[in-house]
Amino acid sequence: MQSLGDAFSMLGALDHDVMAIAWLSLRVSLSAVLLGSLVAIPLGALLAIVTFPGRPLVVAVVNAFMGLPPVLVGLIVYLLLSRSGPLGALGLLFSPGAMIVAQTVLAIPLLAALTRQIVEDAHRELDEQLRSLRLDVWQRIRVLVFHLRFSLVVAVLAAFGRAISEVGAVLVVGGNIDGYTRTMTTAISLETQKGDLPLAIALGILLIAIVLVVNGTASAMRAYTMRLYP
Amino acid sequence: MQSLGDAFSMLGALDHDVMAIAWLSLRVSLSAVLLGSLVAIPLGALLAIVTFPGRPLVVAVVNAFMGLPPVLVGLIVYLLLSRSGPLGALGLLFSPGAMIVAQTVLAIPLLAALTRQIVEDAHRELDEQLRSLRLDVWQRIRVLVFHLRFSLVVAVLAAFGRAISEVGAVLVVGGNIDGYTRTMTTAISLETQKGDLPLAIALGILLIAIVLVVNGTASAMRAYTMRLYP
Amino acid sequence: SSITVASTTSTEQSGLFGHLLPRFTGRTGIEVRVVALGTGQALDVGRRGDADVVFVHDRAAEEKFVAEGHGVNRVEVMYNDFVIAGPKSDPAKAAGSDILQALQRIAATEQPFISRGDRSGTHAAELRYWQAAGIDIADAGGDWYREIGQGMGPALNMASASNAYVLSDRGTWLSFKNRGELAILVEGDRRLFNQYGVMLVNPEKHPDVQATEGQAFIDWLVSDEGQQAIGDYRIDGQQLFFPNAGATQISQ
Amino acid sequence: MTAGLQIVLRGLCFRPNGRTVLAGLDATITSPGITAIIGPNGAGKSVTLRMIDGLLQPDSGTVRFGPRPPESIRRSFVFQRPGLIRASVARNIALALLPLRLPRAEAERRVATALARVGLADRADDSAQKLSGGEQQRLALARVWVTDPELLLLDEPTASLDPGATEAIECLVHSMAKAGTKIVLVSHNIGQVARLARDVLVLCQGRVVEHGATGQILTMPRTPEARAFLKAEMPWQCFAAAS
Amino acid sequence: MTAGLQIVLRGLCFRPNGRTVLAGLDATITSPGITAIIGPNGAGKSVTLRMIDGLLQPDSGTVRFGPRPPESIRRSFVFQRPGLIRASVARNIALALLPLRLPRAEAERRVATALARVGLADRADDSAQKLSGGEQQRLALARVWVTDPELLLLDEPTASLDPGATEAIECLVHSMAKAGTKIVLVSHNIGQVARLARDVLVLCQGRVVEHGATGQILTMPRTPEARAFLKAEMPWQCFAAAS
Ligand SMILES: Nc1ncnc2c1ncn2[C@@H]1O[C@H](COP(=O)(O)OP(=O)(O)OP(=O)(O)O)[C@@H](O)[C@H]1O
Ligand SMILES: Nc1ncnc2c1ncn2[C@@H]1O[C@H](COP(=O)(O)OP(=O)(O)OP(=O)(O)O)[C@@H](O)[C@H]1O
Ligand SMILES: [Mg+2]
Ligand SMILES: [Mg+2]
Repeated sequence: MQSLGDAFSMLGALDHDVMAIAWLSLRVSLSAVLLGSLVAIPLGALLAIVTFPGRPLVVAVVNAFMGLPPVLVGLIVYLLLSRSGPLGALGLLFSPGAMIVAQTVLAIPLLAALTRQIVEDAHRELDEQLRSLRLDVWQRIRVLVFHLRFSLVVAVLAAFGRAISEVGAVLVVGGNIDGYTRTMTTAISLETQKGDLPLAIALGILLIAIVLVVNGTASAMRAYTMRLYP
Repeated sequence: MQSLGDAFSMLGALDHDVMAIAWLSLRVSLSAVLLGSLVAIPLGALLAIVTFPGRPLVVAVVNAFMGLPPVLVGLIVYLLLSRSGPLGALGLLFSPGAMIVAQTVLAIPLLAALTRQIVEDAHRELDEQLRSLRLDVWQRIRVLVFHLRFSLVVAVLAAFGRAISEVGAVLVVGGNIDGYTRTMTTAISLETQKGDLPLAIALGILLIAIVLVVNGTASAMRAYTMRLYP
Repeated sequence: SSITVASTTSTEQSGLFGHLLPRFTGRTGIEVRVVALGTGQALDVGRRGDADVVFVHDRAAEEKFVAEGHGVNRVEVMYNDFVIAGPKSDPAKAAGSDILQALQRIAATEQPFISRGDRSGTHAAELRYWQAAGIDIADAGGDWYREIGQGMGPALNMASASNAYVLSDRGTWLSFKNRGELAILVEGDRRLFNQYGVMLVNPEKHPDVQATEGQAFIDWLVSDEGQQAIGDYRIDGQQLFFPNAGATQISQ
Repeated sequence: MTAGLQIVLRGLCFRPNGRTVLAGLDATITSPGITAIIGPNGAGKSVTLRMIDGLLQPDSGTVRFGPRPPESIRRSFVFQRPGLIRASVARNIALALLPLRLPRAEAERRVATALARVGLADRADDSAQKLSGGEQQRLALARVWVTDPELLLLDEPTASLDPGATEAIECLVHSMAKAGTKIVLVSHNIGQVARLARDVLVLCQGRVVEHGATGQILTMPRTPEARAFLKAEMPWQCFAAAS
Repeated sequence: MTAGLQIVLRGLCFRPNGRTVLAGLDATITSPGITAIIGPNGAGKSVTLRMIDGLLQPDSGTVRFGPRPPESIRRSFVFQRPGLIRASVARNIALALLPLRLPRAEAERRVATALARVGLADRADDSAQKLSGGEQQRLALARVWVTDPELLLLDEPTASLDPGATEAIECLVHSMAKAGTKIVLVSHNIGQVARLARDVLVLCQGRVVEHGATGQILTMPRTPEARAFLKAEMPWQCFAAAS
């Protein structure tokens, strides 16, 4: 593709706008993953260590929710945040806040399901030890999450990947408003619809570059702290 | 929402079409995950057990590719399969085959990154044992994947969730052609654009129900075979 | 202060809002946030009170919207026109200025035709033209007629990738970059005119609606300054939209 | 107070997947000090200790502590394979103090004391998972001592310790027992059992085949199983017969 | 042929994260039969075995096998903690046969023989991870024997075995050594070392402090470290000094 070069120079020219859009994408998805982690990691760990009659069913449901279609999540969040919906008074619809809410909902099942598996695997070895130390459930969760801090990074990164790459939910609840809720993915979609495929691909590559920087940073931090406890 | 009931009865009336769409979604995503697993699980396991100078970088790149935007993947596959593209001769564009290709590309990084982490965690315990038995790399991979067969199910389910819920890639390469490449997610998108939110949500709930059945089946099979090796 | 306008993808993608809004905001200080959606979805957003102003192009649906009390005071702002784009080689020999004849030829030769199939204003117009041409599209059979259920851009993308005919609004066509072998084959038929209307979401139903600011936007659009700005917008020297506020209704 | 701690096991059965591991095990442990459990591999010693601790529920039968409710007894367990988290040695020991919610300084003081006691003081900040086999077992011992238990369950605590460490640990266990801690010790080291235990249970195939004073059991076992085990003959016959 | 297997360790150093584990370890093992390595916890015995096997690369120094290239020597290793996969006992043993690419029937025959040898024949289809501590160690022993190694490295192979199993394993190890397998045995059981080993290396703080015939070392050690270790005194002094 000869015009990809042009597209990149176009990106360069648009730099102010493009940077703002990239920064919004990053801000929204990082917030969603942070919020999601606070909820889903303890929850996933809890599900890994408790036993109760319906447990396999709950596990299957959490796993299944990894397949929540972003558009559906978008629609449901939309109906909740709509002025005529139950949370309409918050005035969040078509704002970055709404996008954070929608992406948090998408991130939670992925984080919870992956955390559950990773904790469950380690728990098989540590269960009796931790119970014999008379740790209560929350203490055991804290210890297991700490024990697995390096492994859980991958769950967080998977959730971040899902959040920053999805377009269905942010489009519905954010509205792709120029200069306000336009993210990298909605911009890519828009350029694709305009038939400007080189620009769309250039934006896509920029997005992947941003994701690479985030992942590279996470990897480096992980490697640095892991050094001590191989 | 009072009209959701209507929407479901509409689904019931449309049952033939809706069933065909649901079956296409399922067929495409299961094929993509199967193909993706054949490539990505051995690859992820390989990455978990080998050491080489650029390894942390490769890990970061694989992790980052979990955040490949579906639309970008769609566009690239589109350009490859387009009549004027390098693989145009296959005539795959705007066909279910093209959708399988695009979803496979999306599934691979997620499968590989999660497999890498899960294998890496188990490998720490088993590495010396397996090397001392003089197993070669591929034998070690086979043994580790077998050892972790119950844990890797979650990676496969995550990839399935990603594939069946995404809309950006199938839309671009499949084209949402009625009766041919219309999937559940593109149908949901369409109904949303038409402003028929109840029908869109009903379709979304049907999709989630299908995903639940798949996950429930996987869970039950896993639980049944795991019983012997707790 | 800021208002939210629900509009169509074609208007947004043509770049018209990028041209108009800075002028409006410069004059009034009101910031406008445009949510570009399918016409059906745009009206639905208005119906729920999530936008202050709706700016779309499907007269029948707009009038229903007002009649049901969701909107007040529909005013006509501008029109543009539809064109049929198709492969330069024109295997159906559809080129000309008669839309009905063109469709009949496409159907007769069963050349591939891409329909948006998304119940948008453009899709509604297309269905009207088929009906007027005496072709029952539901019965057409064969796989030459493809409903893709997507917006204008994707329909053009697919037509360009598969050398098919497609009905497009001129604005989207002019700003569309991936034309491939496509060219305009049919244009100029008065029946192809496409009227845009704007209306305020009913503040009595939805107290959160910014009625004053929304009305200011509508007033500006139909003011001389707004109409002038619409008429000034061009791509490659071609005018995309023709202001006609206050003019008598354009026959369809 | 703890001198009177009773452990009463009644009809303990455990049959995972249809295999009989415990086949109605009965025992009443009333003596203070150290009670040893010996028996061949797979006899059910570790399973029995787990049931005393409450980590494992029997399929039938009961574990009682005389009149006292099980929750009221501060128990600690040293496993055959200590469970270690991916953290420093000190942090692994501090785990045991979490339930006490001590002030940080007090917790650190206790950890340091325990580490010194097992000769790991200079390893406090090293990765626990990189300790040698014997060092890990010392860590596990330090971990239970910080909590000052009333009942201590030891599953082969000196199996991978060097002779010096074994002797030191035996000293420590002995002094804890003298200070009033009830100790149940599983060991394959008959010499160790002779040195430490006041009474001995001999387990074979999920049953107590003999229970009595150490001297008597080790020198003149009454049952043929106990005799065979102590002459180091039984297990292979046992397994040969089973196969 | 194997009677002449030489193991020559020259200046082995290992300093992970700045800690000195091996401090220039030198040893030449030429005797046939069983060589024991003894020493306090953390002396570097397991690390040395790993280096002989090639699982760990020294930071400096070399491991040689006389004139023979290391790849040509069939080695097997029994770890302090056996690595088990989530599968049946039989399948865990079959792992060791994968590199030989035997026909299935032959592999199954060998697995069955090995299981019978360690008294686990009736456990072939049980989950390996649910075996008792001692049973897991038997499994690990069965696993190395199926491959008929030329050099066998044993890291405390009987630490959690009952006295009968210990005796049986000792017999088996002894007969393998007589049949020509070179065996390097790490053990804290001085009695076992006396019964089995022809020569003994005493390790302390990453160095060989003494190397000689078993009888001589165990009864009249020449160096103060070896003397202290054998009197079961050293380690605690060692650690106390270090702390
Ligand atoms: N959850 C379980 N499922 C199946 N079998 C089990 C389970 N737990 C224990 N067993 C079996 O029960 C038997 C007794 O196990 P236990 O660990 O109590 O033996 P032990 O007397 O401690 O032996 P050792 O001296 O080898 O440690 C073993 O054969 C073991 O395989
Ligand atoms: N990879 C590593 N990183 C850091 N320290 C290590 C590593 N491997 C071993 N060590 C340290 O080296 C020392 C020697 O370990 P090794 O396992 O060889 O001891 P050992 O002689 O086998 O002791 P034991 O009798 O307790 O098994 C230990 O203190 C251990 O903590
Ligand atoms: Mg045991
Ligand atoms: Mg060791």
